[in-house]
Amino acid sequence: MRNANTLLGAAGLATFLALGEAVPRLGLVSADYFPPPTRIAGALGDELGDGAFWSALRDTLTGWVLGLGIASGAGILCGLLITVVPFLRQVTSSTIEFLRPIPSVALIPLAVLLYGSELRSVLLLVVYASFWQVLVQVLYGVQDVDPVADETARSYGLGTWARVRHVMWPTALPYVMTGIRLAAAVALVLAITAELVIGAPGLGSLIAVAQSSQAVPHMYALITVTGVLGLLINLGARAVERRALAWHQSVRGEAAL
Amino acid sequence: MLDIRGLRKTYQGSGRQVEAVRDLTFTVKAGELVCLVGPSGCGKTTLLKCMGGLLDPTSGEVLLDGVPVTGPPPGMAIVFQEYGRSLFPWMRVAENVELPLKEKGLPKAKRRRLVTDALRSVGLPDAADAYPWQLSGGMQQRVAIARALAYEPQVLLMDEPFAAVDAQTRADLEDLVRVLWQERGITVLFVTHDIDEAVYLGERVVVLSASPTVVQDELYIDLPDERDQLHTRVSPRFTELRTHVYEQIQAAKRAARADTSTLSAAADGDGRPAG
Amino acid sequence: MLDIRGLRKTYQGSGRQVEAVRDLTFTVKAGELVCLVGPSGCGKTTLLKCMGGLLDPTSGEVLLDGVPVTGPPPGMAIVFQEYGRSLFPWMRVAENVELPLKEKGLPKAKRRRLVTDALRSVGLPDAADAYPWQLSGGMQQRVAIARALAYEPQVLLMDEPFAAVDAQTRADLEDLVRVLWQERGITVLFVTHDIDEAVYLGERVVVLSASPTVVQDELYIDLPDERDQLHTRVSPRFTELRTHVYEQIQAAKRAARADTSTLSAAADGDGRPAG
Amino acid sequence: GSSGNSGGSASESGGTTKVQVGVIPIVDVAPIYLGQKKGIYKKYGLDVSTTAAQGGSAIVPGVVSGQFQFGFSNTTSLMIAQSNGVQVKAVSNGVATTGVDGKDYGALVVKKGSSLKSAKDLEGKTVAVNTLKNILDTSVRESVRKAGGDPSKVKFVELAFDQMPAALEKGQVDAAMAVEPALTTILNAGGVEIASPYVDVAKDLTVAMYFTSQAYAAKNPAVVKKFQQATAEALVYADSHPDEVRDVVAGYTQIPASVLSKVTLPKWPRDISRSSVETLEQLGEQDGLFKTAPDLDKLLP
Amino acid sequence: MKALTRQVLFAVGLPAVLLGLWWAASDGSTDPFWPPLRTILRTFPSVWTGERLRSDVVPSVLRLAAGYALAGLVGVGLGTLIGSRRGVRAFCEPVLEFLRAVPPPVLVPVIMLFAGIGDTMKIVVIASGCVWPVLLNTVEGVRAVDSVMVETARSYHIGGVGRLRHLVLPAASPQIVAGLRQALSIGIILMVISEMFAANNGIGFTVVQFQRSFAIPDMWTGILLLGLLGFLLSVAFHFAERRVLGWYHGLRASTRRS
Ligand SMILES: Nc1ncnc2c1ncn2[C@@H]1O[C@H](COP(=O)(O)OP(=O)(O)OP(=O)(O)O)[C@@H](O)[C@H]1O
Ligand SMILES: Nc1ncnc2c1ncn2[C@@H]1O[C@H](COP(=O)(O)OP(=O)(O)OP(=O)(O)O)[C@@H](O)[C@H]1O
Ligand SMILES: [Mg+2]
Ligand SMILES: [Mg+2]
Repeated sequence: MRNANTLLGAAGLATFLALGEAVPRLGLVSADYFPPPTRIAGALGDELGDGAFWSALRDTLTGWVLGLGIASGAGILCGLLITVVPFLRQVTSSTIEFLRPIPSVALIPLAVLLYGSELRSVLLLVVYASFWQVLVQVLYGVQDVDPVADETARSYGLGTWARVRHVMWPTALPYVMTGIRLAAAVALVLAITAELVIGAPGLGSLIAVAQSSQAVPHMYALITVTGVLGLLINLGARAVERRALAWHQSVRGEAAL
Repeated sequence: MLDIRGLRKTYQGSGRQVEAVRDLTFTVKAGELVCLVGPSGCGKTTLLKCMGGLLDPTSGEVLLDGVPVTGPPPGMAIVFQEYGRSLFPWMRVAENVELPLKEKGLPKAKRRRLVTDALRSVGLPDAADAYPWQLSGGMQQRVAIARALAYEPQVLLMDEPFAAVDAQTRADLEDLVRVLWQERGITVLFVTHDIDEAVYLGERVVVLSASPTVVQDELYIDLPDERDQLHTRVSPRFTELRTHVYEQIQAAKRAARADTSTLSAAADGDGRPAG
Repeated sequence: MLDIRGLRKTYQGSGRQVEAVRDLTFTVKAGELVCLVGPSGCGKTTLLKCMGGLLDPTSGEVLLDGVPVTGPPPGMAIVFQEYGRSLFPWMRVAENVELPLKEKGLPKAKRRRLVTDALRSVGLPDAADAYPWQLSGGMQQRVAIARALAYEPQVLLMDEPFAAVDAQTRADLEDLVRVLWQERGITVLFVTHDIDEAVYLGERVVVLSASPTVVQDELYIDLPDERDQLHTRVSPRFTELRTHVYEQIQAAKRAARADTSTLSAAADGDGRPAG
Repeated sequence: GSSGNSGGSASESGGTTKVQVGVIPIVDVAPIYLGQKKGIYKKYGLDVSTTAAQGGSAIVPGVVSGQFQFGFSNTTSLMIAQSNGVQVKAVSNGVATTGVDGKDYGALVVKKGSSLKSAKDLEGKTVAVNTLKNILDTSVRESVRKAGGDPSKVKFVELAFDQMPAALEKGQVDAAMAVEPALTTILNAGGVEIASPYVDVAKDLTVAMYFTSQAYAAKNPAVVKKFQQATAEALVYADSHPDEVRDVVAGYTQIPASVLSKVTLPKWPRDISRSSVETLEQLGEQDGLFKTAPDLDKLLP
Repeated sequence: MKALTRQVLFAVGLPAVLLGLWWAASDGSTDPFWPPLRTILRTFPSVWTGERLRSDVVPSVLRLAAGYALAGLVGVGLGTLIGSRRGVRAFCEPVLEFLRAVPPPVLVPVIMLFAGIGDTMKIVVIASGCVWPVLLNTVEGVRAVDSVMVETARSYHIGGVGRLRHLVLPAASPQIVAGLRQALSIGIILMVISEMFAANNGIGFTVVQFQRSFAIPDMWTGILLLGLLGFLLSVAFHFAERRVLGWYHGLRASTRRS
């Protein structure tokens, strides 16, 4: 069954590539601005042979991993804390709603002022953007606790911490998984955007160079790399999910069919 | 031990206001086994939740050993009517049973013994590693019972705990409850719809009226303490008592029925769905 | 009408493999009312789901009017054992009952009449505007029954449909089912744990063995067609029949019990939780 | 990051001072890279390292907060910054127009076969520039004015240089003010130059400059002096060694070789042309770019 | 009435404290990039006058609304399809995950190739970012519909549209709403990003313009305005959610302590 899924996924990607090949070949857009995958592949080959590319990839991934880790940890922690202490929830909700839509791109000058074009600038933007994703999912997830399950826990004298651990957390987990998957992509997006604009080392700054150099296939090759990164991240998230949510309706239904 | 005084509960919300319980006053003494019967929707579950500190009464109070109950008191276990939803789907059966013991801080070896014993005593020695949703309805209900038993509570509140098991298992579980009650001296409040069960199990049966609920009748069950399925149920006194309870429930329903449209009318043939 | 032939169902997944049903073969004729009894966890729900086309059997087949059932056949209604979860919490009671009728394409006026009648016939004329989660367990179960009745099925599968209602309501609902069955000539398969109920309701009682399940016994109920709660239940033939069924179930369990640890042992005092 | 920050990551070790320069990875900053490569900065005791950012919005705050000691920015941006109270100080020339009409490194172009023949025809048309209210639209307006048109009738839209070729070809904009290498890409595709706006502003227009923060300049006059001298030498060297420039550009950009060999290189004169800056200031004032008039005496070295 | 005052107090309490802190911390600041809050607030009314509201705020909000609505439709529609068919999910997921990881700023030029440089492009950019939380949450919500309910619907022949309308969407709605909530703020962010390209009006455009021209206090007012906009939209969202998910909040609160 897993094999069938992999095959289907590969077929999906193949269709996508074929579409990408057809659009410029049919003359819908000029191949100069929208190179077909075959040409992108050539540029990608160039990049893969370049040491600068690999060190950029490492820089981007460092920013991504750190940023996502901090954001997820903080998001989950704050989310649980806010729901466990109702007072906090009431007090913070307006502030959260105010801060959330402030675009991280608008914070770029701020980040540069504080940390220049170092990793910490990137981290600031990454964490700021992906933190909200996790937080909101946690808040909605905890709200989803079945009242009967919660009552059961309370009647057996489970304390606050135990209820968080054994009731709230498992209920919220599917939401959290979605939140982390969202945050993972957002973190990648922001890491690359920050590098692109600020010039911190990483894939983003390579993209910026390719853009300003009119090296269109190289630019697309680098974009492809970010896409592939996203793909791999999702594969990882799915694997974790299959383990962590084996009991859940969404995963359970599939095993039985 | 458990004092219910002038308990009243009105549900509000989503445009509906229901006076579920109007005025309940009764007492359960320490070490007593009281059965609660009453028409469907009369407020038995509501009452149990108020006693368990899970629901705040609109007025009146519940006292445990003279102290008002404001939250779930320690040493009390509840078997919920919605057994399926009260088991955590993310934990295996054994983990579900073990969780409250862990929270109680029992050592691992003891926990394990309690879990195994409890599962065995409800006839599920092999289900320990299954997830609750892999079990049949009756098995799930028995897991919920096992969890309560393993907890070794002083007070045990059970809300129609045997509704989903077969007759034989039910009889066995009834005997199990009586044995545990006698041996451990725990206090048991047992909600059931089965009148025979109420009479067979209880030292006392409290009959509730239809909603808005008051106590319709209280009945002391003067059967011998040593009961068994074969002989007790055919004794003349048993039959008398069950007839009495049955009549009381009918009286309770009749009172309510006077002003609403009726169920028996349907059965008589004029209220059924057109077809 | 309904032919179950060599039905076998093995559940697999999450590291557990359970042979729920080993080999079931029996027939339900058109217009028959068959009651199904069997130990908890023996596979009654599984069987019902296979008949309703909701679950694919591992082997064997279910034929409806000679045609293999592959998906839910039209004109069949199921009352689920997990009544609470089978009601949609986002719909009010009346909407829950009405939904299948809407999907059937009935005109609005007729739908409304069917809904009102069905709710009245289960004794819930006032609950139409409530959400299911605002109702007590027994009331929820009756809503699920009302939904099935309003649907006007040819075949009605009921999985312990009266488990959560009080004795009086239960008696009324039993009579309701018999009246509907007689008037509409529908086919009814009724799962219950209450042996009296099985004998009182059924034309035939099928007793299943403990898991892995086969048919332990089939019993034709030769009570008069006109039954009533007062007289039928005290007739000597009724007592004979119920004793027979009871013995069969015990036999079924005994067979299973021989190789696993036992429930009655617990009741005897040596298998209960240590404490 | 307060403006009192003097050192940043600049540190002296064994006679050489480390300085960070914020640049944009385009042809214009080739002298810095060339100076690095040729050891010109080393000679003056400077250890220069560069950080490529996308534009002034990241470089100016970086310089002001002391993350960079020096930065590269166009002249108008610096004047705007100064007029808004951002304490910047130009230290050296950055890049200048070639001064040759029709052969500059930035030009106003239209697509192949366009009916627009001169800047005057732009009235009522849409012109792409990479940033609005900055040096490019100011220059284009001057071209329109010089060609006898009404600059207020021209519509401007913001578009990054790398998107100009596609937008022109698809007809999303009527003309574009493009610089190298986008300019060569457009010309390769058959585009036509209709004006050289930089040249129209001034034959020796100083388009961009290197700058530092006034705080840094006040605290480290010696370092600034060394940077000025070294950069001047690097500019002169670059101006006279176009082939080496192309080589070094190939290293820090990804401009395809076919394009790179054709790009028009800018001029890198040693000194800032104050008169051109003044012209630019007047034009900017006309266009309402400044809150208060910039103080050129304070800005220029 | 009292409850309302309480709510208002809670809503403004923390922001007031934070603003107070900001005010105090920034009051003596001479750093051009960190202007005192006093200056920012004084600038605010002069920047966001009636004229600017009309020429920048309204177009931005309209584009946001259009993009958000598009994302909602596509996200829920596609999500339902993907969530209910395992094959479709396996087929689409790699491509979607690929696209999801591409940063909007580099995606915009590609979108421009197809959608031009006008409002269509901006709406597509906004939608292309908002769609992910909606899509992912819908997929997960649809996958998690309770099995007993699914069986109920099947046995009563509630299929096709009826099944979607009466079972799948309501059952997934708590999670879909969570996604829509996320999308709202992402939408505002993308509104800004989309206006960084080929724009000549809009809040995002204006903020970036301020930033580039070093009108720093004006830029800060823009950031405040964005926060304010997000807050207002989220209040509106809150009321809409209370209506749509009335049953859900009632159910979840039904057995909590009153
Ligand atoms: N969450 C709720 N919101 C509103 N009304 C409720 C709620 N829970 C219960 N009720 C109402 O309160 C009344 C009593 O309900 P309760 O569950 O206590 O009855 P019960 O005696 O346990 O019935 P049953 O035997 O059917 O389980 C019913 O009329 C029910 O509709
Ligand atoms: N989804 C499932 N996955 C794995 N095993 C299952 C699943 N559903 C049921 N089983 C197993 O199949 C067997 C029969 O279950 P079923 O629900 O059919 O019993 P039942 O006769 O309805 O019992 P009860 O009277 O207790 O409801 C049980 O042993 C149960 O553990
Ligand atoms: Mg109840
Ligand atoms: Mg069952």
